[in-house]
Amino acid sequence: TDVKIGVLNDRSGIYADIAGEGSVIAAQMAVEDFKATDKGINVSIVSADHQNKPDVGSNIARQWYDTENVDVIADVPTSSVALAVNEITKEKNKIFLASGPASSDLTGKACSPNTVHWTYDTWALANGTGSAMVAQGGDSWFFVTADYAFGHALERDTSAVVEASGGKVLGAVRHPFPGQDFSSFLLQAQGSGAKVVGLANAGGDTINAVKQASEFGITQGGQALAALLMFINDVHALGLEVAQGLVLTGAFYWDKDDQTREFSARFQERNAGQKPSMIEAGVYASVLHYLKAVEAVGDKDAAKVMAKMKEMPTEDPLFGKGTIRADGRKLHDMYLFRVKKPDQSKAPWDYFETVATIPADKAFRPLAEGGCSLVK
Amino acid sequence: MFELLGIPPQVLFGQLLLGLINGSFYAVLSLGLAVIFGLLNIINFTHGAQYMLGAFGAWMLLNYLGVGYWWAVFIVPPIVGVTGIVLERVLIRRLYHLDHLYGLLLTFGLALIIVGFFRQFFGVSGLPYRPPPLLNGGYNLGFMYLPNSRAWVIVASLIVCLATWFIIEKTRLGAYLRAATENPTMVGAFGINVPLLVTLTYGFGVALAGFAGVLAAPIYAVNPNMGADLIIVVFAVVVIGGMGSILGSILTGFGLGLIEGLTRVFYPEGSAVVIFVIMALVLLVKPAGLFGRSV
Amino acid sequence: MLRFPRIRALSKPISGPDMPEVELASRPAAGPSTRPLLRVDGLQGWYGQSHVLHGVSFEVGEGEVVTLLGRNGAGKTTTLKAIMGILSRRSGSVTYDGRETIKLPSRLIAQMGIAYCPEERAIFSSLSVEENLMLPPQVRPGGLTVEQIFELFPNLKERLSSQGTKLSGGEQQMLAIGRILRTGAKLLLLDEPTEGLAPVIVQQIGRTIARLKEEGFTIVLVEQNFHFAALVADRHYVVEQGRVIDTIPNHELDANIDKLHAYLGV
Amino acid sequence: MTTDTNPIAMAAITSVGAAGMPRHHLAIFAALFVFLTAAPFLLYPIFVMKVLCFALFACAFNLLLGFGGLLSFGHAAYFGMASYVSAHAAKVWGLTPELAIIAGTLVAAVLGLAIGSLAIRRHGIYFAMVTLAFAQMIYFFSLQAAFTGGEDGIQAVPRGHLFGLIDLRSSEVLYFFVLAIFFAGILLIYRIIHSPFGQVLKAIRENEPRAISLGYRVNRYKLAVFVLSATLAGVAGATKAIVFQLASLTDVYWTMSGEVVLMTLLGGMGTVFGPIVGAAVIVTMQNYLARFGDWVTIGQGIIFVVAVLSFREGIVGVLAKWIRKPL
Amino acid sequence: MSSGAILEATGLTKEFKGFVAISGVNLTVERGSIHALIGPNGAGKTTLFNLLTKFLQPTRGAIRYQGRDITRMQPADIARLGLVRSFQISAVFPHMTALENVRIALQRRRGDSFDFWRSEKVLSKFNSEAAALLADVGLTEFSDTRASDLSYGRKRALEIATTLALNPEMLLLDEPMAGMAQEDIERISALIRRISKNRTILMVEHNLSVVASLSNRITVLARGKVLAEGDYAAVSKDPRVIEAYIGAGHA
Ligand SMILES: Nc1ncnc2c1ncn2[C@@H]1O[C@H](COP(=O)(O)OP(=O)(O)OP(=O)(O)O)[C@@H](O)[C@H]1O
Ligand SMILES: Nc1ncnc2c1ncn2[C@@H]1O[C@H](COP(=O)(O)OP(=O)(O)OP(=O)(O)O)[C@@H](O)[C@H]1O
Ligand SMILES: [Mg+2]
Ligand SMILES: [Mg+2]
Repeated sequence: TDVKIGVLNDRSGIYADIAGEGSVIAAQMAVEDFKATDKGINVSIVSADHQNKPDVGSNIARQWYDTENVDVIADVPTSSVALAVNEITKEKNKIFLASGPASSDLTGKACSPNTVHWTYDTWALANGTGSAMVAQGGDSWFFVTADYAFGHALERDTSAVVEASGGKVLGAVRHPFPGQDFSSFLLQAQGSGAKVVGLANAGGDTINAVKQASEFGITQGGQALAALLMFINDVHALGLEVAQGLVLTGAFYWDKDDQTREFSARFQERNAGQKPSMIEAGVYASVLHYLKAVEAVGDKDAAKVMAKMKEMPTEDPLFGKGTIRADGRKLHDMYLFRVKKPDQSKAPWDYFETVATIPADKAFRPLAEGGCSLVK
Repeated sequence: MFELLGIPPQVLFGQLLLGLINGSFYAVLSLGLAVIFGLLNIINFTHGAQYMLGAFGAWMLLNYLGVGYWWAVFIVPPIVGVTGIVLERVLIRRLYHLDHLYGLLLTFGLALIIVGFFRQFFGVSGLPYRPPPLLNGGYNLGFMYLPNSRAWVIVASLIVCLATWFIIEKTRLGAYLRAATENPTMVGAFGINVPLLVTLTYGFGVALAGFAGVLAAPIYAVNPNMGADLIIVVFAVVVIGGMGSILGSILTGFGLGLIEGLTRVFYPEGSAVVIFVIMALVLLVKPAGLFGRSV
Repeated sequence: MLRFPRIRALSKPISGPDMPEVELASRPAAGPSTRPLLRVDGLQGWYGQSHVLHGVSFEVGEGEVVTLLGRNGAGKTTTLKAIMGILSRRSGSVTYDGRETIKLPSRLIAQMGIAYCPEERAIFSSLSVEENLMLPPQVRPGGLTVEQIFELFPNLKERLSSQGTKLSGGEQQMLAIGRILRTGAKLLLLDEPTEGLAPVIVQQIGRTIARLKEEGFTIVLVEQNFHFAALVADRHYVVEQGRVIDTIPNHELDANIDKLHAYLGV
Repeated sequence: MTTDTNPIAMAAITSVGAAGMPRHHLAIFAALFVFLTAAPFLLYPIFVMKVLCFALFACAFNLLLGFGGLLSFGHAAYFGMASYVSAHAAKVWGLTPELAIIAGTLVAAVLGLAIGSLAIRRHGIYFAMVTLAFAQMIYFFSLQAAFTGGEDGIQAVPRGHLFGLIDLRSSEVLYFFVLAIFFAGILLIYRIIHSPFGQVLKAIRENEPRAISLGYRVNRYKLAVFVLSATLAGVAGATKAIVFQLASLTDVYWTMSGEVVLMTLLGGMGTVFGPIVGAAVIVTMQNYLARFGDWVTIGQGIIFVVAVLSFREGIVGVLAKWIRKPL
Repeated sequence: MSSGAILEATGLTKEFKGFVAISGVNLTVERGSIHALIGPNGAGKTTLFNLLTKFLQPTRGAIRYQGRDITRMQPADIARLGLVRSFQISAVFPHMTALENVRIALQRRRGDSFDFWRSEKVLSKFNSEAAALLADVGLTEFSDTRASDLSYGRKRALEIATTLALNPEMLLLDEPMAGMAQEDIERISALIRRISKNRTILMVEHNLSVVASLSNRITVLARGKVLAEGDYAAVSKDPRVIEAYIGAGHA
């Protein structure tokens, strides 16, 4: 069987470093590690830049499905683009392996029988950081929130978790998106006296906010800084000096065990010295699982392959054992990381210490709560 | 303890101070734009990219050559200025006899190219720039904790703005510049090398952008996209101040920083639009901006 | 028939009652009596596509005052601009002090010692009177001092700090002339220095030009005001359609008055 | 921009043929029609529809810049807002596609009227800046208003049934609907340019004080062309929402305003057909070079620079100069 | 010649930031006359014109046209009342043909042309009239030439034709002869005389022979004030006029 995988992501914008060329490399590595050709599956990979614009992304997706016989689209960071690709994939009856996007709507009100949401989602981030932080004693929160739907959703979900876990939310300030200067918002957060300052934003906003938080001595002043969506590459960009003490939730860390280290070393060699982000890891694992399903079915028919993917437990070196739920949610453990102090870090990319592990069954939104139409 | 509109005064002072610091960036950047527009009649859309170059310049000096921040403050702006001079000599020079529109489009294109290359080679998550020891830490002013890095921004930009204003308004060189703005042909006929003056002015305006970039490096992430959105705001500042007006751009830069700072306290959601609202209002009432000479 | 005011008919003998009493230089023959300082030969000039100068030729000796006369649009201003190097396209030959300048940019021409006072005065509005006055750099020693300029134009002294263009028209004209005297330029190109000025100011300018001549300046004067030209000049060149079509020494002016009327379409 | 400094002014169309259109224009329209009718069978229809939407947008923009002499730096506001409204109307209100497009267009027209009546009082760069300021306000509104879906935009917009009858889910059927809109749009623009109104517009662009002294109330004309341009930009945006089944922030962001300037400039401003060519080139570049990441941006930058330095008349403008006929 | 004032300005003053360009000017233009405005450069003639046609707003004073107060009206509305001006620097629509230039003015008769849906063919009905006007100013052979390609004098002629196309009751001409060759001057003088039959004309002109031969009445302006007024014979002998304008030593 010939299989064509399209890796659609951001190759020029703010997510290019966490899910750009690296995701393509991850997909290639999955194909190689799977030894697809030996198994009679001919895999080709194409890639494109959606520039974080939903119309560009949906145009490419359509064109891939309609004219280039692409069978499966992988990655797609940026929720707006992912939601568009999600719709098109459903319409065209293909498969979407969503590793990049954050929106939990993909397995909620926008859920689709053709989509697997692999790595993480906003609910899992909010839940991980919110509940684990409260459990660690961070029971009063102040949010610095990007003023648009994504930020609002993160703030809302995390607030709910914090309150459910017995903490309380002291307040929130909405900053314009994108922002560059966060000093006055951070000052307001500082003034609130909250134990945890939650950054409900992403990308450059988070990076700048963290940088300036260190400048204003937020963490030194005894407040904890929790980034609700952050990647290891962001920490790399910030440097430990600035990022130390920051708390964040993730699905993958390269230094977790021997298998992840082995993969990451190979990946790093091919990706200009960068360790894999959780998204790239998710691309690897999801492609691998897809290929296994194709092999098992012996055909690439979307419905059959999807059924197989959901039926078969997942197993890969990066996420270990897991399952895919009826709504398309891939379940695995999530982790609460804290960024190390510079003197604790022994090597480049030695950035995280694991504070808590959130078991797979607790890490993601319960099936019934998502409002997915596939769930009866 | 009295309160203003439900905000304790120390918080308000703190926010005003932060606004002023932000305004420092606006002032230095819009000053560069105003100088360039004043003499060359070019709306320099590359300014954001040149600001970014300043930050990257500081980063490269530190990471490739081990040259620290304090040296960078003096070395980088001239280097960025020289890149501007090259652009002016090779490309921009050909557009002086044309409508503003073309200068704007050319520099817009240049900005795309420069930013594109930096994104290609440095990625977009940004690079860390470690501030020098002197800028770490800060003062407790009572009403707020003022990081040294911010205090330095305000001092440095005030010095640069005042120096620029002084040079342009009070010196002989400044008189040449102002005269050449009005009538370059006549100034040339007095024996003054106007093309050189123009080139140096562009270089100087660009160097100001580079300087702002160096100031920004320890504060904001060093990122190829750092100038892209800022530039639109800075344009608004220049237009509000009155295109080409030196004093106008400085005062408006600081002033709008303050107003933006206040908005962040009272209506944070609106802080990104407030400058545009002000721009629309100002232009409808004062067509040439607050300090602009009416045409 | 009267044509007015730019070209004044010459219906009376030259010396009008309202004209200043100036020591006029000895009247030379056609062509410079002294060492030629400026030589213009076959000068051509264009504005964009339109060809305006078609071969202007004339000569000015050191210390002489000559005028260019001609109708509106004859190319007088353009000739001065071409000499000064601020006409974008020009060809032919202009030598100053024996050096060819046709290919030089205007700033180098200025630095050789030529200064131009334009028709429209070009006072800078963003500069104060003082800044305007001090603006042109000195190109060589020997220019007038500021004190000497104030002596010539006392009005300026009182208004040093006001904005350049706030001056009255006459004062602006004084400023425009004054500022090039400081530079040490030996050859002055004055384009209609009397235009739009009240007669009393015209008289003052006339006295000034005579003084400058005494001080050894060489002057090319474009003038519509014929009366005035006759009082100060050694020689008149008649420009028509971008050429010099005739030369009239000042002392032969009376004899040639009808011819001149014809040239000027009076 | 003011007219006398505008180096690319349209040449007068002197010989008007029997059909009210010079013969070579008639021929170009016919060729365009034939080509576009065949296009969905030769090219990827969605791609062609994208080109058509942007071409109409660029033509609408060019009506204002090239023929009205007004450089708006905020045309994304009308394009994007119309696309939101049309998407919302189709998805939430369940309107048929033509009604959804009309709804979007109307909103763009009203917006154009509101912003235009303030902006036209300013000239040149200040006009551009006022339009930009308002467009930024619209952008922030779109980012925050509930109905736009913020970052996610309005997704999964149904294409619906045209007039409640014809199913538009097939891309080919949709294509001809879009083609009809496109042609209606550019023919209307062509007619506007060559109407008595267009003549006055041209006169204003060429010499505003003179037009005033002849008794024309120029601000009303400027406002009228501003509103027309905004409305047509709205048609393009509203249609795009139906085609792509989504409306997003991209369409209201200032870079979109910049892109439409690029398309118009590249194709040839003040020409009838230039913006169509410009839009086709840019959209093709974005589409087919998408995999090259940043090199697309760099390439666009280079096009800007080269176009400004060496062919300011734009592609069609240069052609027109060669054949010595206005295009 | 019907008489009575058609245009009356009283106490007209214009200040530019501390500079008084026009100060307390009273001007009455008789219906049907050709009235000339002369004065040295910078006397305020163009400024006065701009005030009368509302391109500038007077600081003080009132303007009445046909008995109506027009002091606060907009320039386009003034033109609509039949008071039309030409410009000192030539004002044509450069990229339109001569015919189209004139037609733009004729088109005004249709009222406001907001009919963007109509073909410009509806304008062809004005072609013959436009051609006739071009013939009047001697531009017949240039009717398809773009205005920018016309020589300076012909541009002026075109401007006059365009102005006449509005069939104004009163014409304000700012230096109509400036830059014209002698033969053009004579032709335009004849034209002005001809069209003045049932119109009122106010013109600024530096060419004294034209002023002498055409005008019924002359107002001399100097330093923003009326220096003298009367017919040519009277004005040209006024010593103040000779001093401020004509100059001593001239007849
Ligand atoms: N900037 C210009 N562009 C094109 N043509 C010009 C320009 N300036 C002058 N001309 C033309 O060049 C010719 C000569 O002009 P010039 O100014 O030299 O005349 P002049 O003799 O100084 O006349 P005047 O007495 O009016 O000052 C005229 O026909 C004029 O129309
Ligand atoms: N916008 C303005 N701002 C300031 N001063 C002005 C303005 N317009 C004109 N003036 C001044 O008003 C005076 C009268 O100018 P105006 O143009 O009316 O003169 P004019 O009589 O038409 O002269 P000319 O014969 O040269 O055309 C001049 O001194 C001029 O400098
Ligand atoms: Mg002249
Ligand atoms: Mg005048």
